Amino acid sequence: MKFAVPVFPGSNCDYDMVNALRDILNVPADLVSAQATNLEGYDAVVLPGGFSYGDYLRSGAIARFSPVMAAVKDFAATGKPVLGICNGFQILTEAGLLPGTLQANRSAQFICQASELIIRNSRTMFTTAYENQTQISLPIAHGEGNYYCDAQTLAELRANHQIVFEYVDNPNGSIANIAGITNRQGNVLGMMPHPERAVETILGSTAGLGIFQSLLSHQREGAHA
Amino acid sequence: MLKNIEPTPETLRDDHIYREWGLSDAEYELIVKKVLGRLPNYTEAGLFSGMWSEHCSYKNSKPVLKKFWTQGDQVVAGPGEGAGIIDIGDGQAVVFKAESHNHPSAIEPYEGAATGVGGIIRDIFSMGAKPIALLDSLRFGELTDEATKYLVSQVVAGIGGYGNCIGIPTIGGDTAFDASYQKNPLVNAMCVGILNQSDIQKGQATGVGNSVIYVGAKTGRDGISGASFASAEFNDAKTAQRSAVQVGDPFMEKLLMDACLEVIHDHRESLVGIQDMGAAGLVSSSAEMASKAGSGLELNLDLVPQRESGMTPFELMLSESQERMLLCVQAGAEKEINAVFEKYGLDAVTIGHVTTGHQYRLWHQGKLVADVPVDALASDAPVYQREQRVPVRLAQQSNVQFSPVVTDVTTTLKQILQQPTVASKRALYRTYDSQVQTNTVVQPGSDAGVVRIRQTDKALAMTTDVNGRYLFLNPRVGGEMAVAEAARNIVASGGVPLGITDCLNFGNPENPEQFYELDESAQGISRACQLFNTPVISGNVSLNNESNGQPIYPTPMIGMVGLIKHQRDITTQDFKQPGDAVYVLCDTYADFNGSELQKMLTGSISGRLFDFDLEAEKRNQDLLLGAIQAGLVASAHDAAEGGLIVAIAESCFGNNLGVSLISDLRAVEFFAETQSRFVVSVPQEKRHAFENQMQSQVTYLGDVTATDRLFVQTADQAFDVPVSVAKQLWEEALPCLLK
Amino acid sequence: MTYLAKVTVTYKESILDPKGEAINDALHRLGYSNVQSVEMGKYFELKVTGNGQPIEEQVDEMCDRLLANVNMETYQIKIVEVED
Amino acid sequence: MTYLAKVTVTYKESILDPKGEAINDALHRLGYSNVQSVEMGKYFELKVTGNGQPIEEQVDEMCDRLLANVNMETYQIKIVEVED
Ligand SMILES: Nc1ncnc2c1ncn2[C@@H]1O[C@H](COP(=O)(O)OP(=O)(O)O)[C@@H](O)[C@H]1O
Ligand SMILES: [Mg+2]
Repeated sequence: MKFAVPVFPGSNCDYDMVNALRDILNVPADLVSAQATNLEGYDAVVLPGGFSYGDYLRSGAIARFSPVMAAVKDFAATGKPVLGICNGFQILTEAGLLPGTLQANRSAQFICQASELIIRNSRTMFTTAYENQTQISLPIAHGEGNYYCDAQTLAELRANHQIVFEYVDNPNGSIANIAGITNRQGNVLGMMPHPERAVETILGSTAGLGIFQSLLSHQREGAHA
Repeated sequence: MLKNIEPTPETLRDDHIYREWGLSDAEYELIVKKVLGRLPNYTEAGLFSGMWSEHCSYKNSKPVLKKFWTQGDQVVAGPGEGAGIIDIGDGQAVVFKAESHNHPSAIEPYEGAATGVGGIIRDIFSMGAKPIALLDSLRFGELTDEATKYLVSQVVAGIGGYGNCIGIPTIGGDTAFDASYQKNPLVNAMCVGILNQSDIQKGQATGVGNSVIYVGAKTGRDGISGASFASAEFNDAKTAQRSAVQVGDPFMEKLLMDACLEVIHDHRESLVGIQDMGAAGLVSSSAEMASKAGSGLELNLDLVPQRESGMTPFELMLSESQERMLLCVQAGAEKEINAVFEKYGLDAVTIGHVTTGHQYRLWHQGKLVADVPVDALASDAPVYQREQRVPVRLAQQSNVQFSPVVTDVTTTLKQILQQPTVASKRALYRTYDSQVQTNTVVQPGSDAGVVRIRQTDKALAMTTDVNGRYLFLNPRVGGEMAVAEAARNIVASGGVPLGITDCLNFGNPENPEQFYELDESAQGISRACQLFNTPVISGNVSLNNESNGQPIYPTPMIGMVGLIKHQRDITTQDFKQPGDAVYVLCDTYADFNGSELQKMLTGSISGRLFDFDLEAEKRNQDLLLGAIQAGLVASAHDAAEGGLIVAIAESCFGNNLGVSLISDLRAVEFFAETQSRFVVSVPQEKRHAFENQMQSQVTYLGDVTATDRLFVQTADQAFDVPVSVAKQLWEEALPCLLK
Repeated sequence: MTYLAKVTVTYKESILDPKGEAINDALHRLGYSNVQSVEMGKYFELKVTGNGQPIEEQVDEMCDRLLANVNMETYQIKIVEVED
Repeated sequence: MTYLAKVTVTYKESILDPKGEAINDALHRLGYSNVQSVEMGKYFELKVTGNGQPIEEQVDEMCDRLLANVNMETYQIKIVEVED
């Protein structure tokens, strides 16, 4: 399984992601320029965290127009997995690949801390490694992670089991404690917490490994089917 | 615009215009008679004002800085370059430096703090190092008025805003509150980087004909004369100094950093030198690069990328627009270098070249607008031997140690945990991304921040420390204590102290009492550095920290980095297991002058500072480090503000564990601030080995418990409080005060 | 001809505005008890060269595509002519 | 009586506006080549209850003390009356 990690000017968790994939999970991963126009040969795309284009307008607003995002849209349309973490999640919502938006945290401050999450859907291709309704702890680090959508969208998210992660003590004011959602098809996941920061014991947690392991076994099963 | 009509050299002299820029009459005379042998024109006088400011020339502090201990086998580069470099083995080195942005932060706290961070990062990557961590050392007034609360929240937001965006984790710092900083906050930022020693860069411009390339943000009129401004006394009447404020652009700096590091790594043969544009912008970076190399330099100012129209040579040379770098590149290699920057979407423009001789020449619109000896700017600034005198308050100091009376020690403990200087700083540091780069092993909240070094078994510990109260009572011993405390934090984390950087935050050097404080504390720092084998490898001086004539406490911030040789040695302050034995290393005395308790009970600090034994300190640190390296220690925490009981309480908080302890000290002595002490916990099975190794310097107090109870029976009273209650008071004090 | 487009972008009414609330609180602490509410939005000034196409429409498109997120924000445009 | 104060805050001329520049570049990449420059500022809408004191002066003071930093920003105020 080969991962593409698009790098936007201002991305800063790009290396963290490829390091986690290559060094810890032993899977090939490439940094891909925001100018790239195709993602052929990749099995999964991970949009990393950071401050694309400084996040000066709204987070993710400018990055969504990068050439690589057109390629990501095509890629997602094929049903292959697309994962957006933190700024990646923000870009996915701005690009319309996921519903809703991410606003400034309710405290109006950046928050970096461990956050307790409940797995609300362990049947997605990103979460099979976790037990449903169990609690894990992943780091968050964002100033604009306050998820918002209108009531109808929220009802749809619920009806379609698109809510994947919920905060236990909602640090940023997200509607319905949402920390991560998928698209309707279930192959695009956006999440504010950083699984790539939780892949080594020395860094305090390995709870993030499950996301990548889920993807790897999804790929293996796909190959057998 | 009026600006375009520049005063003639004669007007400059007759109207003493240079005074507005901080040049004294004597300095002006020196330029006229000795340096140039003629009257300087407007631009030239401006160049001298910037380069001869305290910020660039250290004209007041040089004689003091000379006293610093800078030796050591580990030193690869000491003070002099952009940042100091220390060997950490395997061909690698650690690079670090600290920078103050006190005055800009007082005026525009968010941007002042942000650009302080941006500036210190440039110092690090211009050496060829990858920045791996940031720390911030902050001093504010009491949290009693809205203005101070606003200042705190904005400064912290600015530090986080820059570091978070550029993607360098902020992993430590220190924060304290005292009335003396009310109008003059201290905002010091430190950056740490690592490099392969083969990549070390110098800020030099050699080789006649080689090109000088300008990279990064365009030059605007922001921050003009910032260097002279940062060095001038700041008082209310001057709040109108508008042009000295800059806005930081961390997005631009990230591109600049990545591009410069790519040039350094992949275009080594083409790059001659690289330097950031900091204080006194273009003139300082270019003149220093030429002077260091013994070269001459010529710049064509028309080629400097400009954000505004009609900028004069004076403005172009002295602007402190942020996010700019200057490179010296082999003639012919310009295209190759520019291509790298282009890839990152950055402007790179050849604006001049290295010349024979030693003149510094600037051209603007076809005219030669400055022609001065380059060394006169960069290295021949006058140096002043300032007068010093023992401050009256020290001469008249009482010899009596404060003798507190505490009737209910548990209540006093609860109160002291809520003092802003003692209380948890989590509300501040949790707004900093402390994990980006995924190397942070110990985040803020323990004694030192720790990052591992990938592909090795090593890690680096880092901390910033100083207690201005101690220096206020005794600048020399307080200086020793600052270094000792930093070392204590490194050692408690499992590291061998390697070296220090500093920010010398002091008052007015022309005031003999304030200069005495600077000089004395430097001697204290130096002595401690020599004893701990932690040479000073870089630093920064910030003088004239006073508002309306009142100086701050003498506050030389010490930033220390230590090497943790094996990652298994990494130790934090939190108790780990119920049943572990709790020890205190080193004896406690009734040392209360300058303590948190004295401040809390009397509202101020006074009296002769208690004694301090540097040799004993060193012995204790060596003992603890030995025990940690022998794998005998579960947790270690130094006792600082608030004394032993605060250290014990903090050790309980991390993992919500209790303690049950007995001591023959009097209860009040648990608040004493005797130096050199650590609270250490040890697994039961290792007690014997630990006690043997510690040579009877430790006292066993009792055990860690699984209960929610902090219980300490002393010779008179007992501390008895639920850990959860104490923790809540400690954690909520600062957010509550900031509301 | 050169135009100056002044654009304000604010949250739709149903959307929480934490920054506005923080400022509201701060103003109260400063003693301005008669401030009922504060909304914080963005303000843009765009200098645009005329190119024969209706300038309003062009700016409207820029707002719709980039400057505002129409899921949660609304915008207002005012255009004035300026000297070049 | 209730008032709505509309305040725009922008940087002074000499100050770098990194946000404006990033947006300017983005608009160019989107094909709006006739955009010459973009400035990004803040916009506030304050609902204020009349208290007998001149409302302009009060809002001006709020801007000076909190909403803008006069060292690097300028502000403009427009006040309209609204129903409560
Ligand atoms: N401004 C700050 N930025 C980052 N971390 C901070 C800051 N202030 C305090 N801290 C962190 O809070 C913890 C306690 O700080 P302090 O009381 O100064 O520790 P110590 O007394 O051990 O030096 C440390 O981990 C320190 O790094
Ligand atoms: Mg400590």
